[in-house]
Amino acid sequence: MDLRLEVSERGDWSVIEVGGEIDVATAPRLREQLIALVNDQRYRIVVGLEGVDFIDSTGLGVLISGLKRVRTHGGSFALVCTEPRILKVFEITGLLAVFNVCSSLEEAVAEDGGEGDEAP
Amino acid sequence: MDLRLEVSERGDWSVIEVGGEIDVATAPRLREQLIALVNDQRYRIVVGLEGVDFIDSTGLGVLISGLKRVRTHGGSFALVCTEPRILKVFEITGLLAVFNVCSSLEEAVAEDGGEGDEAP
Amino acid sequence: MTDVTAAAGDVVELELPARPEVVSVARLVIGALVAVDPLFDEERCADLRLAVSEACTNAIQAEMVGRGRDAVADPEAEPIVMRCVLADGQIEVAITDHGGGFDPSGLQEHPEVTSPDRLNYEGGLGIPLITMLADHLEFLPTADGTTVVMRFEPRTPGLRPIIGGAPGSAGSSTG
Amino acid sequence: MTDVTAAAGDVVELELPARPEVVSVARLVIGALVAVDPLFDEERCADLRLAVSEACTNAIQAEMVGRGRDAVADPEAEPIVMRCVLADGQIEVAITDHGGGFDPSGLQEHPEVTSPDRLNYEGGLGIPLITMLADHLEFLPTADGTTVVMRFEPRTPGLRPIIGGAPGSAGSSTG
Ligand SMILES: Nc1ncnc2c1ncn2[C@@H]1O[C@H](COP(=O)(O)OP(=O)(O)O)[C@@H](O)[C@H]1O
Ligand SMILES: Nc1ncnc2c1ncn2[C@@H]1O[C@H](COP(=O)(O)OP(=O)(O)O)[C@@H](O)[C@H]1O
Repeated sequence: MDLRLEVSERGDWSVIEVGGEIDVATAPRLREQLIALVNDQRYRIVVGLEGVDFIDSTGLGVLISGLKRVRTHGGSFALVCTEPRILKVFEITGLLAVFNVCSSLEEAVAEDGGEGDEAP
Repeated sequence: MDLRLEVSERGDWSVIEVGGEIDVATAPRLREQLIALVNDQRYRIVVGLEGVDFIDSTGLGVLISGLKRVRTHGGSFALVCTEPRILKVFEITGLLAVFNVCSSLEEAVAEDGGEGDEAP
Repeated sequence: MTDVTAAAGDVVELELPARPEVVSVARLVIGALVAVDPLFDEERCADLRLAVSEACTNAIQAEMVGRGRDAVADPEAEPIVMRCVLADGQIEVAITDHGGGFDPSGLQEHPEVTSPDRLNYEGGLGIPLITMLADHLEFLPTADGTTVVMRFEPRTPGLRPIIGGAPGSAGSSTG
Repeated sequence: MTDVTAAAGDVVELELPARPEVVSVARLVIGALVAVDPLFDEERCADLRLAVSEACTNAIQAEMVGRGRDAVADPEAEPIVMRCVLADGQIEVAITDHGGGFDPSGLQEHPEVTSPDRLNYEGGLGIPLITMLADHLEFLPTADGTTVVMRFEPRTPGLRPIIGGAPGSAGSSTG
């Protein structure tokens, strides 16, 4: 039941720091936050998962939809995650190869936006 | 299921630092520890409850039996507890007036052992 | 996102083997349920965890083999059941055992807690604690055991017993 | 003090209203049960929490009104039940719903997770995850729903999938 979201700006990146558990009950709030940013024309988004204790497929689905929305606008989408327990969920679903998973916020916002190249 | 016990000496006091939850499943270990100290002729005992997240009547019962055992030998028995959640359990049972509840280990071991006076 | 009205009439039921090790699971469940309800604050949540722990302990002990410290879990014992109903801003918890029942009005009287004699009794604090913590308490006899029904209201801060009690009672030693 | 053999055949059953808010309670309970068993380490405990979360989510969603993001809890829905059995060093978890059932062999095929097309599908990861985490998985149709049976063995460290995966796969971007 417990999800914390903290949004800030870092250069031209928007950063959502997530804390707590991302599941079917709480993921809608993360989805709404992502949609709100894209509606504000924020197309470079980092989602910080360092404070996340749990994520399931509903949470992964929301991140996938975030990546998709941002790509549609030629933007960039990155995750920050170093916790083995959480990385494992990305790993076994194969999503480690889909997301740009960084080991720090600095690394994420240092990206030169190369991701945008591929957008339609 | 989680109880941690750490025993040390402090002058002529034996100190049991307790962590975790004291309930019907875990209290027997605390009881055994108290009995072992008394069997070793350690009659000045402080039980530190600062790391305790939960205590119920089984835990209170074990502390009562510890106090009794120590008194039988003219010794001293003190508790260290400042956490309102735990103090409340002593308070509503009336046991705050029975135990010597100190707010620090220093305060507990500074006692001059006056408690022993009353022993049979 | 939590729809409080949707919680009206919600029932959560937990069936546990009659072993001391699982009382912590009952506490976890009631704690998680109460934490979701914004009407119940952290202190009241702790009250519920304690009352549930006491009632489950009694239910389990009633089904164990032997008495007191030497009692051991009976692998053949029937499970105990905790049933929680969240409705009308109250929480009702019923705990059912198959421990043969008892007469709540015939409980052993213990000496006053402040009397030196009281030290001769380790037990007997569970039901008094439940009585103080619950807004309503009932023992219903069943065919082969007991159902303890406890009801809890969220308490307004003003009505709470003050932690630390009357001046002079906190931290005083009887020694 | 924990007698592991005493846990053989122990059953814990949890009945929950079919609302998304209670999936966390199911995770708490399985986590607490597994934590007691010294055979299951922390990583395996996390596996069980995830698999249980996925199965409960599916059970609850099957009983909700509407589909996808717009689905809402049905106050009249029947509860879902999680039944955990600890026996022979294994843990079996069965989750039963009354959501009308489905054909597990007829699930929509999704594009490969690495294909750009996959981004068009938010869902469809739950059952694949359970399949990977559980040592045994079965969907049993009931009169008005489904019972998902999952069995978990404690895994020896050597057999575990290595976190981070094959060289080069970790942290790489498709961008
Ligand atoms: N569910 C129950 N079934 C049978 N006997 C019970 C039950 N609950 C309480 N009792 C009886 O009431 C007595 C007092 O209970 P309690 O106040 O909790 O103290 P304690 O359990 O420490 O003795 C118990 O010793 C037991 O004999
Ligand atoms: N217990 C269930 N009852 C009915 N349908 C189910 C159940 N579990 C799974 N399903 C169906 O299988 C589909 C795939 O499930 P899953 O892999 O968990 O992905 P998702 O739930 O994200 O769609 C679901 O969309 C649903 O249609």
